[in-house]
Amino acid sequence: MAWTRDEMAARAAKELRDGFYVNLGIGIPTLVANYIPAGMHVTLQSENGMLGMGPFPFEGEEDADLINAGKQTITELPYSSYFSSADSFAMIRGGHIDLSVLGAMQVAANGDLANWMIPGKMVKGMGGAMDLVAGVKKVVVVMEHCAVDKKTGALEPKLLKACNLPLTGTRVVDLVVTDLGVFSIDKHGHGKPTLIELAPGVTLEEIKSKTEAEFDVAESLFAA
Amino acid sequence: MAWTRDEMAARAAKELRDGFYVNLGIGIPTLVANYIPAGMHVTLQSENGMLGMGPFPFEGEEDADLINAGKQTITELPYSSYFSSADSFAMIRGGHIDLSVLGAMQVAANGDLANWMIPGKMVKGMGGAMDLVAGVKKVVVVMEHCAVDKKTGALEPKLLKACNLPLTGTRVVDLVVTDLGVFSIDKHGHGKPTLIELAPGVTLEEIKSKTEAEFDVAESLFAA
Amino acid sequence: MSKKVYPDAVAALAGVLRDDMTIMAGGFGLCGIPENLIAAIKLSGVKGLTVISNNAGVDGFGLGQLLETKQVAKMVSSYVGENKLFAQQYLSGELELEFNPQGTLAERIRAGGAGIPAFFTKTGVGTLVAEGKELRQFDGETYVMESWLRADLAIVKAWKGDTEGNLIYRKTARNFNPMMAMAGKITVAEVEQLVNVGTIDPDHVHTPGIFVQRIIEGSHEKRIEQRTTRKRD
Amino acid sequence: MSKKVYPDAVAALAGVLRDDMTIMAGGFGLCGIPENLIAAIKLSGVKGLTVISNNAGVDGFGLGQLLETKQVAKMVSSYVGENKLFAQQYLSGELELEFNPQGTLAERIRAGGAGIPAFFTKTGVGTLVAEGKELRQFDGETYVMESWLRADLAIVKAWKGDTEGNLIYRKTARNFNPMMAMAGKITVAEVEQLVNVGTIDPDHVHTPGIFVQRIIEGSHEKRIEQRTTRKRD
Repeated sequence: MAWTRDEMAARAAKELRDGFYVNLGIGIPTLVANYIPAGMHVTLQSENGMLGMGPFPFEGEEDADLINAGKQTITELPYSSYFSSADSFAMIRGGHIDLSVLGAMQVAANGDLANWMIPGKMVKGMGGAMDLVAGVKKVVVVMEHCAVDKKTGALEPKLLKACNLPLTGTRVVDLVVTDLGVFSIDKHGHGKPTLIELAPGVTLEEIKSKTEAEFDVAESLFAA
Repeated sequence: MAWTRDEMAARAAKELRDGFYVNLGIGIPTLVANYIPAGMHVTLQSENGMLGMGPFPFEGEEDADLINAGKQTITELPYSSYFSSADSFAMIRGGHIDLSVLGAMQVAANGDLANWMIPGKMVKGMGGAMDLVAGVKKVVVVMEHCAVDKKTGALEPKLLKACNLPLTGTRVVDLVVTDLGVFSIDKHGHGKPTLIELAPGVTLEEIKSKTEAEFDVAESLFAA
Repeated sequence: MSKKVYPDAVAALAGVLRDDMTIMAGGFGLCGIPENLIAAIKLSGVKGLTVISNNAGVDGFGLGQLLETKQVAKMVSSYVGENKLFAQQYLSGELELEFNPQGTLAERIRAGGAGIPAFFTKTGVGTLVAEGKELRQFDGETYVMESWLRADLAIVKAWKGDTEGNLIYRKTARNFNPMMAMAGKITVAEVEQLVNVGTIDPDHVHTPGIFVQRIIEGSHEKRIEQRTTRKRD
Repeated sequence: MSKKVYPDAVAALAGVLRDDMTIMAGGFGLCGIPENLIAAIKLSGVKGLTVISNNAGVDGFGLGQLLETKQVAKMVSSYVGENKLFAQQYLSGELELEFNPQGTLAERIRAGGAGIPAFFTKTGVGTLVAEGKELRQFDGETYVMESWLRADLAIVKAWKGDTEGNLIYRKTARNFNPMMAMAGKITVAEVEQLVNVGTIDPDHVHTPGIFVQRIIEGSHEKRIEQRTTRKRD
């Protein structure tokens, strides 16, 4: 049985470590905040200029001056700090953020990432995604394993030999969490991705059939 | 009769305009602050990270955390602000300071300035001088017209055809105030400096004999 | 009254606006945008503007208002997803668009204010963003050269400002405002509270007054784009 | 107690110091220098240091102490005029020296923290500082390319800091400290007052805690270099 969105977020949350500074993208990545283990201290960065992002406000307590990068109203924490966009991206570009979790349209075997543009469609812009993948120490992608063609209903693999959409970054992804399993990426080398986990009930055959990229399978999976 | 240090400072102060942001160097330039006309609002910048520099503190009220670029204890004003060295020089380099007044060892006819290094002597460093002359909108040099050779007592002109000391900046000086007179510099062009004022009692012959650079004489001086 | 203080947005922009000029406008989404100054630009009817702003407002609010009146010829932004009119004008060729990664945009603006004509960044290497730009290796990694951005006019929004133009921002409404204040030939600030000098602690100033040539106090709608809340337990 | 808080300077530098490392030290003159951490480096006996600091202290105080013990192999500074021992060691060839214009030094350090390997500046063009460096024209003016500076360790001094490493500086004691905090692989901060989280207003934080790995509270002599005063009327 494939993982739900929440289960995918929970799996991504296993990459967190005590003391980490983390940037979470919009969508499933945002859910990762719900799975920070009790007792673990993780500080969330919002690239519009905040460290120490708190939960959504109680109704009636929204503050127009306090939003996250998804433009949602949020709250502050006792250890929060605010800064300008230049300082925020100095932090990101300078390699001070430990982990970024974000969504993707496509990931290639070498860690290339496409998540901002579909040619021919109206383009909304890359926002901070290119800066995040270029600057953050570790990049985790959380995405559905396949896209569904809206016309034909056909499944289109998203973990590819090479991306065919315009890139957000080259050789930037370290780990891919999908609803079917988890792949580690050899972004600095020439090795294939390695399937290191399977969602419960998902077979190797199923995931192979739904993946365009060639990949190795971790020994631990054979043992299981 | 040649101008005193205070008279030189007072002459430099005539370059101030209401609303100016100004950086004053160490020595005679510091005295310029004493000649800001009453009713004129001038904000002094200190490149170690302050706008709105106030006068020296009263005895017993010195604050070790509040110094100017000459490391002297100073005070703040109601409209002061503090910032980092990076922000301070962003301000300077970015062309936001209207006027800088500083001392010099040598100035050349084209506006080249040497004021930081005598080869063979112990070198103290350029501090912020190179940034100031490169970034500030208008640069006024205040200096003795000649140096005195300590061994021979001979007078050595400081306004030269070309500097022979290592430069602080090329084509950066707009105006030179000495104890003998005032020269405007055509730093963006190929014209000679123009003598625009003479200290009282100083003759054209005297200033010519003490100046290596060729210079024009403003018509207003003939009229006088 | 200080010479920097103007009675309202229209007065503060008098003599500054002209067709085809480049304007930087602070804010992220609708957070920290100079509402009054945008309204005054709309009122002025000035046309052919190049607007540098992280976003383009929403339909009918923020910079969206200047799209309605077709005053904008070109936007330099990182994300314009919340604006249907924008899409329409862009697809019909009425509006030019230059996308910058958000961090590159922020740094280009800072560079403009700081006198740095170009710098190198890893962001965008190997993507459309780097096409036609100089690439260079440093310590074995590839970087792309990006140039500064400056503007004829910067309009920014702060929480408090004093009569000398010292500004402090509130929470995430700071965003692009401090850099834009540095990068405008003329910078006009609007604040929620205009205070006397001596009110703001000099250690708390975010934008020193040197960067602000004109300042007004205004009232602000401060519309919320995505009102997200949680339930009380 | 937060994991960032250490009992004293010696403890905070344990496991961090090694011979021949590069250390950035905050401060301008004797203003805003990390007195306790400098003393702990002296105590450690670590040698062959490259020290990046605007100044070199004075004889017997500040970084001057590390010159006495000959622990410094190279200084990167903009001005070292107040230190006789420095002159002696430099002229005898014991000490290497790299002068940077103060603004270039500050910007190189910021670039190191901000992931910018190189940038262009007008400062120093046509002088010794630009020799051997790449020159380039932008908009008809000549600029020189300068590279980033980073350090194995940055030691900084703030006024207040909380247990998460959020720092605020006081008056002109801010100077080089914020950029150095960004540019150190490890940054250790010493503060006059260590406070609990929630004490510092998030809008007033100068250095966000992400840049500070270790923090101590210390007492500070805060020696004044040039005591200048005026008479009461």
